[in-house]
This record gives sequence, C-alpha cells and structure tokens, in this order.
Amino acid sequence: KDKVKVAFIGPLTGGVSAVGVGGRNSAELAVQLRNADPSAKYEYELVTQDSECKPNVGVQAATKVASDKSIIGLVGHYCSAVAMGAVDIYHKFNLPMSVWGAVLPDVTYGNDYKEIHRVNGTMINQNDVAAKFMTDQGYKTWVVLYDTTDYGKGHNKYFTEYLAKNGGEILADFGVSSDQQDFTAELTKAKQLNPDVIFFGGLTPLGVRIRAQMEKLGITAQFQGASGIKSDSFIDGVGELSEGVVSFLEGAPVDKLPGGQYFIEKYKAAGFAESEEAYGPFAFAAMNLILDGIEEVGPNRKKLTKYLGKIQDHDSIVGKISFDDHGQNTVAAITKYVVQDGKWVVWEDSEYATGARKLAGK
Amino acid sequence: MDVGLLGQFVVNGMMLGMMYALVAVGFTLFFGVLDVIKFSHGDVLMVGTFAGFSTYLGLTAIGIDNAFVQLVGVLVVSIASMALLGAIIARYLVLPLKSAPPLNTLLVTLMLGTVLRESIRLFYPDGSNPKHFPSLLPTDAWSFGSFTLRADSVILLIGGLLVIIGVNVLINRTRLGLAIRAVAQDEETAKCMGINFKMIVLLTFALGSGVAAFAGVMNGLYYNEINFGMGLLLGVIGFSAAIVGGLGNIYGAILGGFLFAGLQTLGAVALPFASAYKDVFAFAVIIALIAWRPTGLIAEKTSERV
Amino acid sequence: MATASALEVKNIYAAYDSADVLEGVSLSVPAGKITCLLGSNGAGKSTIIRAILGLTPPRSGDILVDDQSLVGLPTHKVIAAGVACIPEGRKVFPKMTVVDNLRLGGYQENSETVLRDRMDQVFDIFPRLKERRNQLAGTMSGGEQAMVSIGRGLMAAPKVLLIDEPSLGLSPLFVKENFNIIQRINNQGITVFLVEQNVHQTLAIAHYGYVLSQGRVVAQGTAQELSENKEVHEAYFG
Amino acid sequence: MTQSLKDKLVILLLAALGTAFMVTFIAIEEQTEIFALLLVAAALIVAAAKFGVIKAISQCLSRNEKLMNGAVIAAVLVVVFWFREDHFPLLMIATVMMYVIACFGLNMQFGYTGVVNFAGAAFFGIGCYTAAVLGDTSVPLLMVIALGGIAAAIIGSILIIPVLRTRGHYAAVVTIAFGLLFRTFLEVNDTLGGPQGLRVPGMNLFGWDFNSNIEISENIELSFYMNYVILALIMVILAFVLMRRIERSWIGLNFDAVRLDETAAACFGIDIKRWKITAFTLGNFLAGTAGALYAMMLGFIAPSNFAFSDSLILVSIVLLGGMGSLWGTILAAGLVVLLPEKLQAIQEYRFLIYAIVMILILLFRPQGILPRGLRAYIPGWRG
Amino acid sequence: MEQQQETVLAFRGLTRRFGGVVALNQFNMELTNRQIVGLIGPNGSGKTTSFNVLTGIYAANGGSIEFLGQDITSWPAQKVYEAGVARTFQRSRLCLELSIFDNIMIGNHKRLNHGIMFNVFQRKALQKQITENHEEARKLLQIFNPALADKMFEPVGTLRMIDRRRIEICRALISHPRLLLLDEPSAGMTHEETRELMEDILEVREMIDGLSIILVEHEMGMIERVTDKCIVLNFGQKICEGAYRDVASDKLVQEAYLGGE
Ligand SMILES: Nc1ncnc2c1ncn2[C@@H]1O[C@H](COP(=O)(O)OP(=O)(O)OP(=O)(O)O)[C@@H](O)[C@H]1O
Ligand SMILES: Nc1ncnc2c1ncn2[C@@H]1O[C@H](COP(=O)(O)OP(=O)(O)OP(=O)(O)O)[C@@H](O)[C@H]1O
Ligand SMILES: [Mg+2]
Ligand SMILES: [Mg+2]
Repeated sequence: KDKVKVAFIGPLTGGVSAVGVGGRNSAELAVQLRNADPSAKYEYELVTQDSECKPNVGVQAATKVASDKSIIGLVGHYCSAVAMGAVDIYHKFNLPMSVWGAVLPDVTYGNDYKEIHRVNGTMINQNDVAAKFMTDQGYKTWVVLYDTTDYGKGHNKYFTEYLAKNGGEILADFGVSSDQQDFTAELTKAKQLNPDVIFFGGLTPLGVRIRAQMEKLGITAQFQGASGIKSDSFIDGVGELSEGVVSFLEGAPVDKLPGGQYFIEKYKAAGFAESEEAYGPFAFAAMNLILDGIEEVGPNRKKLTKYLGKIQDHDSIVGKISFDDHGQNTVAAITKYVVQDGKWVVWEDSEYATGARKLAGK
Repeated sequence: MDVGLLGQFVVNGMMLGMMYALVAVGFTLFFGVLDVIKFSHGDVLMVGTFAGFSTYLGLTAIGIDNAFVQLVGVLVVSIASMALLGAIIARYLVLPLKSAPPLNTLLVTLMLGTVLRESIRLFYPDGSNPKHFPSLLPTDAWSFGSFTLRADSVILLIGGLLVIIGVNVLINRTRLGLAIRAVAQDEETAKCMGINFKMIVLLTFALGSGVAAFAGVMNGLYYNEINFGMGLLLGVIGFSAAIVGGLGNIYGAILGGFLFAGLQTLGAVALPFASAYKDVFAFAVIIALIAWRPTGLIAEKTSERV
Repeated sequence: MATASALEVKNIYAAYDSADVLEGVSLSVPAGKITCLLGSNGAGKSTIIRAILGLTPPRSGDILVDDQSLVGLPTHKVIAAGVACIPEGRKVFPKMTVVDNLRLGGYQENSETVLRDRMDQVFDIFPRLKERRNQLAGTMSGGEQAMVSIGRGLMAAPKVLLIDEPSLGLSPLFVKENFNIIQRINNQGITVFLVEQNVHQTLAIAHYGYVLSQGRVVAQGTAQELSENKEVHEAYFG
Repeated sequence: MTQSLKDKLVILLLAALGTAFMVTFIAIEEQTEIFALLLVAAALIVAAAKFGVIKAISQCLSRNEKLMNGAVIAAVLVVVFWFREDHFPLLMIATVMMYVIACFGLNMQFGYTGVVNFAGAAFFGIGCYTAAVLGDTSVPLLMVIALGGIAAAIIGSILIIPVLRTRGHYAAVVTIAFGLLFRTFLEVNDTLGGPQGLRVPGMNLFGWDFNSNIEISENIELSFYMNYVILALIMVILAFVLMRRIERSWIGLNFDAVRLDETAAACFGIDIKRWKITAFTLGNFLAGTAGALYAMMLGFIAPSNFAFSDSLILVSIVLLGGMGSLWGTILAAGLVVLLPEKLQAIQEYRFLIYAIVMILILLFRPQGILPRGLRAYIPGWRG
Repeated sequence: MEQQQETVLAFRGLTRRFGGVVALNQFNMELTNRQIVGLIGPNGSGKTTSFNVLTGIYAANGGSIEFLGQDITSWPAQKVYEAGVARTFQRSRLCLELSIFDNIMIGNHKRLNHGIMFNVFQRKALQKQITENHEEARKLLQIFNPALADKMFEPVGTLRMIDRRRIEICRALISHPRLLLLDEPSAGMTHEETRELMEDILEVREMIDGLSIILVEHEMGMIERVTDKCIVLNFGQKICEGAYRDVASDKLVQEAYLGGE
C-alpha cells in the first residue's frame, strides 16, 4: 500500500490543551481504524502540530503542514483566532482542510476559500437555539459574563442578538479575562440585579469558577453555558453544583447515533490517557471525511478539495454532513444538554423535560 | 449603592486581598533573604494546592471523612511538602546561581514554574482540567439584606491574618528573622557572625513556600476550584503587589495585596464603560503609583552611602 | 614559646581561581597574647584570615584552634569553635540598625541577658553607638561603621579575635583609641590576631609578630625583635 | 604558514562546519536524530573548551572580525539558499532573524544600559499593529517598517517617567504591568480587531510582491519567504552594525556606566536620564521594526501573540545568549525559536523539555552561552 | 612667580542634616587657585558629606556654594562636573567589569563627543578621538604606576585595591578639572605607598593648569607634607583653620582629633 500523510493541528499545550489533546486522540483514532481496515487503499500517517492556541505559532504550524506537499489533507483548529490566521495559508498552498472545533462564523464565512470546511456548527446556530430554548422555558432576564477572547466575545454578541429577537432582556454584561480567578465583584453586582439566568460565554475552567462562586454569594439564578462548558470536566470541577446547568452543543448527540456508539467504544478500547472531550467526535468525523475523500479520489490535494466541496448528506458520527458553498456544515443540529445526577443528559431525555425535576427558579 | 452591597464588595475584596498579600509576602521573603525574585512562586502555590487536594482524596479513600481531620491533613501535607519543595528549589536552583546576574535566577525560577505547571498538567491524573476542591469549612452563612457573610470566609480571613502576623513576628522579632535579614545583605559577613548561611536560605525558602501552600489551600477552600494554571496570574499579581507596596518589608506586601484587590474590585464595579477594562485600569494605576513612589508605597529605607 | 597556641596555622597553601596567594604559611598565635601580621598590600594577609574562617578554604595545610582542626569546616562551625572576626572594610549590615548589627555579632549566644550585658559593655567603649543605636549602619560615616564592626566582633566574646586592618580610615585620635581598645580586649583574656598596615602602633601593642610578603612569612619574632630587624625596618617602616 | 593565513583557514573551516550544522539541524525531523545532533554538538563544544580550542578560536576570531562577519553572512546565505524552495525552514529562519532584531533592542536596554524591559512583546506587538493598520494605506511599506519602530518608541515614551524613576525589580513591574495592560487593551477594544486579530497585507517593495513565489525559470521556483529572509537579513545586519557601533563608542561607555554605577556616572557628567531614554527608545524602536516585518510575513496577528510569556521568551533569549552579547543573542534566538519547533514530535511534552533544557543551560552557563567581552573600541587594537 | 589669588571655591554657611544628625553645620571655607587644602576631622564629622553636597549628590539644607564665581548650590552632579569639579570616593566606585581605559574615559566625559551622529557614523573621527585619549590616559597612568599603562584593556576587577585607587584618581584627573576632591586616597596603603602617591599627586598638579585640591585624610604625614592649609571639622562645624603646623598645635584639634601625646 502507498503511504499517504494527513495532518492534525490543535492546541496541545496551554490552557485549552485538554480539548486539543482530546481532538488529537480522536483524529489519531480515525487514522488507526482506517489503517486497520484491510479494504483501505492507502496506509495513512498522521502528522500532528501544536498551535498553543496562539496565532503566530498556529500560522507556523499551518505553514509547515501546508508547504509539505506529501500531506494531502488537514483537520485543524479549535481556537478561532488561530484558524483565522491560518486559512489564508491553506488557500495559498491549496491544502484542503476541515475545522474540527473553532466556532467563529468568519472562519468559513469570512472568505471564499474553497479549501476551508467545517464539520462543526458556528456559534450563530448555537446561540439561536439557546436563546429560543431558554425564553421558551419562561426566563425573562439575564446577566451575561463572557471571557474577552474571540470565543467569549462572539458568544456575547450572538447570544445578545438572538435573545433580543426572542424577547429576553439582558440586565448587564461583564467581560472577564480568560485567566481570571475571582468573579465575586462581577457576581455581587449581578446578584443585586437579580436576573433569572446567568449566561456564561466561555470555556470550562472559567465556567467552573463562576458556577462555584455563584454559590458562595448565594446567587440562585439558573446557570447557562455556551458549548465551551459542555465537558465532563465541568461536572468534575463544580461537583454537585453542576445539577441543572444547561449548555448547547452543535451536532447530534454522539451516543445517540449508531456511529457514535462505535466511536465511544473504540476510543475507550484504544486506551488514550485523556478524555475525547466535547469536540473529539468532530475531529474524528472530520478526519474520516478527509480519509474517505482520499480513498475515493486518491492522494491529490486539488481532487480532495473538489471532493469535499461536493459533500452532501455524508454519514458521520456527528450526523449527516452537508457543506454549503463556504464549506460550512449546514446540518449542524444543535443539541441541548442539562446536567442530571452528574452527567450531561440530552434535554429531551432528561427528567427536567418531563417535569420531574425543575430548573432553577421554576 | 446600599450598605449591604458595599459590605459585600468589601468582604470579597478583603478575601482577594488576603490571598494576594500572602503571595506577596512570599516574594518579600525571598527577596529579603537573597535579593532574588523567585518567579515560580505562583506555581509552587498551585502545586501545594494539588498536594492538598490529593491528601483530601487519599483521606477520603481510606475512609476518613471528618471535615476537620481532613482540613488539618490537607494543610499539614500541603505546607510540609511545599516547604520541602521550596528548600529543594533553593538548594539546587537558587543557591548555585547566587553569583550569577540576578535576572538569571528570575529566568531559572520562571522556567521551573513552567516545569511545575506542565508536570501537573501532564502527569496529574486528568491534570489539564479543573478540579473540584472540597469545602472543608463550615458553610453557615448570615444574610443581612444583600450582604451575605459566610463562616468559611471569616475563618479564612482570620487564618490568613494570623499567618501574616506570624511571619512578621518571625522576621522582625526572632533570632531566625535577624539571621534572615543579615544573610540578605551580606552573605559572607553573615557567615562570619556564625550564621549557617545555607540553612537560613533553605529555611527561608521553605517558609515562603509553606506560606504559598497555605495561600493555595485557602484559595481552594474559598473558590472550591483548582486548576494547573491558577498560579501564573497569582504569581504576577503577588509580585506586583509586593513591589508596589515596597519590597523588603511585610507591611508593603500586605498593603500592595489589598490595594491590588481593591483596584480590581473597584474596576469591576465602578467602571461605567465596561468592566472588561478593569485589568487595564488596575495595571495603569499600578504604573502610576510606581511612577509616583518609585521604591514602593512603604519605601525601603535607603542606606546607600557615597 | 612558653604559652600554648590558641590558633595554629600549619603550612597552608591557598589560591583564588586565578592566582596562588599563600604558599606555605605557618603561624602560631599564642593564647592570651596579641599577635600581629604585617605586610604590604596584596601580600595575602586577608587571605590568611579568610582561610582561617573557611571562606577561602586552603588547598593544603592545617589550621587548629585548641587542637581542633578547622580545615573543611563551614564558617559557622569555625565561629562556634570560638573564633570571631572584625573583617576588612568593616562590612556592617547596611540596612540594619546599630543594635541589630551588634546582636548579630552575638548570634551564637542564646541568652538575652548575656547579650544585653555584652551590648552594655560595647556601649561603654563606644558611647557614639549608644547615641545612634537606631541609625541604619549603612548611613553612618566610615569611622562610625568601624565602631559598629569592632563592637560586633566583641559581642561574640570569642576566644580568638581576628582583626583585619581596623584602623583603616580612622582619625588619628581614634586610631590610638582603637589600639587601646584592642589592648583592653586582650587584657580581658581574648587572644588577638591583628592584621595591620600601621606598623609603629601595631608593634607597640603586639607581643609577637609575623611579616608576610608574597604569600610567604619572611620574618617573625617578638615585637621587640621585629622593630629592631633591619630589613623589616627598611621595607615596611615609613 | 603565516598566522593570518592560518586564521583565515580556521575561519573558513568553522564557517563550513557551522553551515553544515545549521543545514542538518533545520532539515532533520526525526527526534532521535535531533537529539543525537545536539548531543554531538554539545560534546564537541565541551571537548573543545577542555582542550583550549575554544579560547584559541575566539582569539583568532577577534583578530579577524571582518572576515568572521563576512563568513557568517556567507554561511547564512548558503543555508538560506539550500532551503530556497522549502517554505517552512525559510519561515523559521526569518522568524529567528526578527527575534534577533527585537532582542538586540532589549540588549540595548538591559544588556547595555540596565533598563529592564519585560514588555518586549508589547513593543514588538506595536510594530505588528502598525503594520496591520498602515498596511492597507498608501504609505510605502518599507516606510511602514520604520513607522512600526517609531510607533513603538512613541508609545514607549508613556513609560519613560516611571522607567527613569525606578530601578531593578520596581522597573520590572512597570514594564510587566504595561505588557499585561497592552494585551488586555487590545483584546477588549474592538477597534484593532479585538481578540480575533487582524489580517496584515504582505510586504510589497516597488511592485515586488513579497507574498508570491519567485519564479526563476520553468522548474525553479523559490519560496516567497525568501523575500522576507533577505529583507530580514538586511535588517539584522543593519541592526547589528548599529548595536556594534554604539557599543564601541562613547555612547556604549555611557550606557555601561549608567548600568554599573549611576552615582559615579552622574559625578562624571553622564546624563543618566538622557542615556536611559536613548536606550529605551532605541530598543523599542528596534523591537517595533522587527514586529512590523514579522506581521507582514505572517499575514495575521492577534493579541494573544503578545502575552507576558512572549515577553519572557525575548528576555530569556537575551539572558541565555549573555547580557549585551550580540553573537550570543543570535545563537540564543536560534536555539529558543528552533528548539521547541524541533521538539514538535514530542508534542504536549515539549514545553516541559524546553524548560528543563533552559534550566540546565542556565545552571551550567550562568553568564550565558557567549558572555559579552570587554569593549574593543577598534577591533584588534590594543593601544 | 606671581600667584593668582583667585578664589576657586567658597562655602558659605553650608548646612546639611540627616534626620536629627547635623552633618554640616554652618560650614564656611574658601579655596584659592592652585591651593591644596586638607580637610580633616574625626570620623563622622562631615568631611565626606561636604564632598557630596558640593558635587550635587546631596542637596544642601542651607547656605551656598560658589565655584569660580558661580553659585552652584543646587546644581545637579553632572553640571558640577562640567564646571570642573572631579572627585574620588571614600569607598572605591569603579566599574569593575570595565577595562581600565573605560573607567578612565568615564571621567573624561566632558571632553568627548557624545553625539549620536558622531559616534555611529563618523567612525574615523571617533577612532581618532579614541586613540588620542588613549595616549593621554596612558601618560597619566604612567605617572602613577607604569605597569598599569600596559594593562589598559584589562578589567579593573582583577586589580589590587591600591591600583584601583590610583585608577580612580586618574579618572578624576583626566578631564583637567579645576578642583579635585580626594576622599582618603591613602586608606589601606603602607607608608611607602602613601608617600609615592603623594608625590604622584604633586607631579600631576604641575601638569594641570590651576588645579586646586581638597584632600580628606587621616594620615597626618601626608597632610603635613602636601597641604597649604588645613580645615578641621567637628560635628559638622569648622573648629580650626590654618597651616597644618598651627592647626596641629591647636588644643581643640588635639582634643577632638589628634589626641595629644
Ligand atoms: N576574590 C579574589 N579573587 C582573585 N584574587 C584575589 C581575590 N582577593 C584577593 N585576591 C588577590 O590575592 C592577593 C592577596 O590578597 P589579600 O587581600 O590577601 O592581600 P592583603 O595582604 O590583605 O592586602 P591588603 O593590604 O590590600 O588588604 C592579591 O594579589 C589580590 O589581588
Ligand atoms: N545618607 C546619610 N543618611 C544619614 N546620615 C548620614 C548620611 N550620610 C552621612 N550621615 C551622617 O552624617 C555624619 C557625617 O558623615 P560623613 O560621612 O560626612 O563623615 P566623615 O567626616 O566623612 O567621616 P569619616 O572620616 O569616618 O569618613 C555622620 O554622623 C553620618 O552618620
Ligand atoms: Mg587585606
Ligand atoms: Mg568620610
């Protein structure tokens, strides 16, 4: 069999490395499984690069991967700022790629590069659903906290936008820095405003701190997070306080899909030390998509780009994938989750949906 | 703003300030004894917290679940292990470099901070994710209107205060403190006075690191959340606080710590345009303060003669 | 010599990383006496003191205090053996008060009352220090610092006191007084090993002396003998 | 054989050896090979030091400074040409060069004058943002590089009062605070792209587009990074000459005096403020110019590139190389930029390894890899 | 030869306090052209302080300083140096990492061109200035210790204390000052070395036009031989002034400073 190289880029060091390593493991799993498949035409080799979640490092990594002609396809980027810097390079070197985690709309919609695809949804879809769902639950007033990274600021922007559409009211919003420890000042002010819900746009570590400190100050409002907190480590981090926290994530719930179950089993069997985290399935799906393409059209960047451009209703462990003309997966269903007994449970399956348990303030 | 709310801000700010002050005291100590800045201080704090956390897990695992016993166990293990770590750092990284340019020590300890942080991230089970630190203190709370006072906060504040007072007495009133100050100024002459130089340096680093571990456990108990990156910013802020207050005396560290916490709280609460600017605000004030008092708010007594 | 040696230096060699400084120096400091060491700049006098204190450990040779070998001991153990030192250039702790400086002199003494007694004695000798007890030593004039340094040496109540060029930068009156003080110290039974440039006055109070040149002892004898030694006279007496 | 002929041969041999080393080091990817190469190099250096070869070589080099400079430039050109078609190695080489320029700036500040600056990345970043903002305007891009430097110098002047009034650790905090403030400000404030960052147009010199590959003939197409490497090399040479000339002049002497003893310097008429301001401003200027070109080359910048940790990387380059040592800075920049990159295969462990390597180097070479020597006003001249 | 009796330096009621300590108390003195004045007094009597106030390191709390007809009381150190005052320090303050030549050139500041253009671009002219000054420094060093003249490019840190003192004096002299302040130059030297130093200083005085010297010393032999006049300080106050012989026999001085026989 001929050897073919594919690549993965993600943050393997630094604050969000947990997600990055989970993504890398998942991509690696996809390659391993493919290599174990006797019917595969090629033998694949995975090249991984660390972006440190820093644009300059990410651009270096992108250049290294893109300029290596033996690499045919790439699954890359969890951090949007890095993705934004790197897309130009993929275009320049005609490297077909799929994003596996970055949620900023501009990554796909900010350019016309046909090389760029994304299997996960953008934060637009997510906040649309989130705002609608929460107002439907009868909540009226919010206080928003967001970290001042592109992720947090983006969520703040879109959530505010969609909440206004659905008639919710934001009493105040607070930008916090992504390494902040203490939120008592912001939360004390929030407490005074007495909102129904505290929305947090940001990632798990801050989400954990904010949830824990709400308790300290005796804030009883409902806590709602963006996709960034939908991880097991959020639950581990806040302990019992996680009960009833809601969050929203693109993609169909993995364990509900036949392929998803398979992924989870295989991931466990492969014996990775780290968890796959929320975006592991996307990395896995994206890598499989690339591998499918290479199997189909051969190890050729241009052909692979063309192949990806035509993807419609492609089966994957995160549901069907269909790219629009910006390479954005349009079937990005959003799943609503709630924590029940120390587990993220799909809302519709939860006791909250049946009314057996109630969200805060209800 | 009503009084209750104001009170709430004050108590929150004091907790934060106490944490900063404890870190700053560590910096002051190291600076005091060897004129070095040990930048891994924040990370030692973090490791101390994880050591405490592991102790808690261990105690729970062997069936000890009395909160008080657990608390004592957590504190003892955490402080003792960090004191040991501090001494090891002093012995193998700081002392060998004492004749090199002072910035080198800074760089080495900075790198050591990275080593500690990365080690926890990579080798502690699931170390890259935040951990839930247990509440081991009574959680009674008293509410007065919009003001909630929790028993654990009060206990932590008092504990922090006692530690700082203890360190201060140790430095200024005891023979050990005298030796520490002497070693800081002139190693060779201190030796000639019969001071065991190495021992004093190791002790000081053990002391400072023990205080850091205490601050770390306090941090964990207060926020109920710990993570491998928690020490980085705390270290930078603690260092800034020690400097703004004025190096070389513990009151400066305390003042700096509370000042910094006050600025951040004020920034978050009172900035009309956007609370996201609160760090910009706090650091800008710090720069202005240093420009105004270039050797710290409680200025170091000058002794240089021409 | 009839008296027993409080301090014996036996054939020591010492060097800094660049150059050899001491090349086989042997000295003996009789107990209860003042022994002086003379020699020009850079002869290696201070190096001998550093070697005794363990600050610049000798490469070979032996150093004995009361028949206990000091070679290889860390400095604080040397001090514990009953040696104290008034270092070259005073070396007061600049950011500490006079009182703290004096306390450090008696660092190895635990008893507060003993320390207070000794401090009172020091204040008796140097009333200026009592006046300035809370001044930072670093801000004092050169001579005042010398007082602090000597006082600090006395606080240890040592068996052997090493003094390196104490009169450097002192006023003539004070130099005289200084030598008186040294004599007084000696009269209290403390063995003194004195390094000096001021040959006349030194020999006037010393019992025994050595002359060092380029790392070797070139002359030795009683103070009397040395002041009459013609060569020494020519080389070192102004 | 005459002494001078021997010298020349030695230098040529060294240059050849150095070139071979650089090419291999950059080209190999296999971790074991990288470690083997580094070990061999380290062993060679240690052995050479043991047998006094290093000393002889350094004497030989200081006798033939001009030749040595030429040989180094030639060696770099050979390496660059070797990788003419490989984008990534060229990108890394250019990155090293830009770090070198920025670190020269820091060297001027605390290597020479003792003005500590822990906000190097911020001043570098000001250059980057200048390039981003001015890149689309009609300002000639070569000018933009200079303007990047000027912007860094001007914004730096906000700090002049606190920097002049403080020393040591106090000054460190001023710059640390500034660095943090700078980054937070960029992140919070959306006018400069906010946390998402900004695109930066590439360099374009009189119609010569730096961002397209250079086609020499049908089959030979040089990487477009070649443009940046060459421009960066020119800038490094200019910066080096500036630094050298300053060091070997009365200004360098004034800088040293200010660093070593302000009181004595003042008593001999040296205007402490003037020289501190000069060093601080000039240093920031250099960092700013490096930043401007870097941004153009990278094409994209965001606030997270200019964090405290990035400033520390710059500082560590200066310390590792040896304070005030220009060649040391160049070596250290190469090491600090390339080593983590070369360690990519160990992935998430590489920071750990990197930090450990740094600690070891600093423990065994506290004065830096190539400590700065005494000032030789005129090369080879001894009065 | 006709001696110009121009006043070079005058202190009028100079006062300086440190907290409660009055280091200088209404100190008056005058110094004329080419005079060597010995400033003596017990330890802590304010000698060094008077140098520090004069050279602008400390501000005066009262009184004035006049140098060559100008009031320089509140001038910063740099300006005082430019006007022609150079000094040594009681505790040597050389830059130990720098070469002998560098250290001496620091003292030559006012005679060097510090323009950025000159230093960076006019290398030829700069090199000429360097070689010229090197020659001059060499000549000066030759007087004090010929061996040092051959070690011009070695770091000062490797030298003996006594040579460091000599270099400090050269650093002060190289700029041809009008007034040289020497703070205990002979401390730590043997008699022989002290005598040599004294002769060297006298020799230099012949070379430099109109050089006046204030000498702080505790070595009375030196004071006696070189000074034209002595001023005795005690507790910051002048207690006596005159030729050494007269001063030495003064009862107050005997009591406070010399300690009579
Ligand atoms: N730390 C050091 N490193 C290298 N050489 C040194 C060091 N200290 C002293 N020396 C050299 O050792 C020799 C002897 O020095 P030492 O201080 O013992 O002389 P000394 O007799 O005490 O002279 P002085 O009268 O100046 O005090 C001198 O040549 C000196 O330059
Ligand atoms: N910076 C300062 N802070 C506080 N006190 C000072 C300071 N400088 C000098 N003094 C005090 O002023 C007095 C005069 O000191 P000065 O150094 O002028 O004495 P001096 O005459 O030079 O003595 P010596 O011969 O011992 O050097 C001393 O009592 C000293 O303690
Ligand atoms: Mg000596
Ligand atoms: Mg004096």
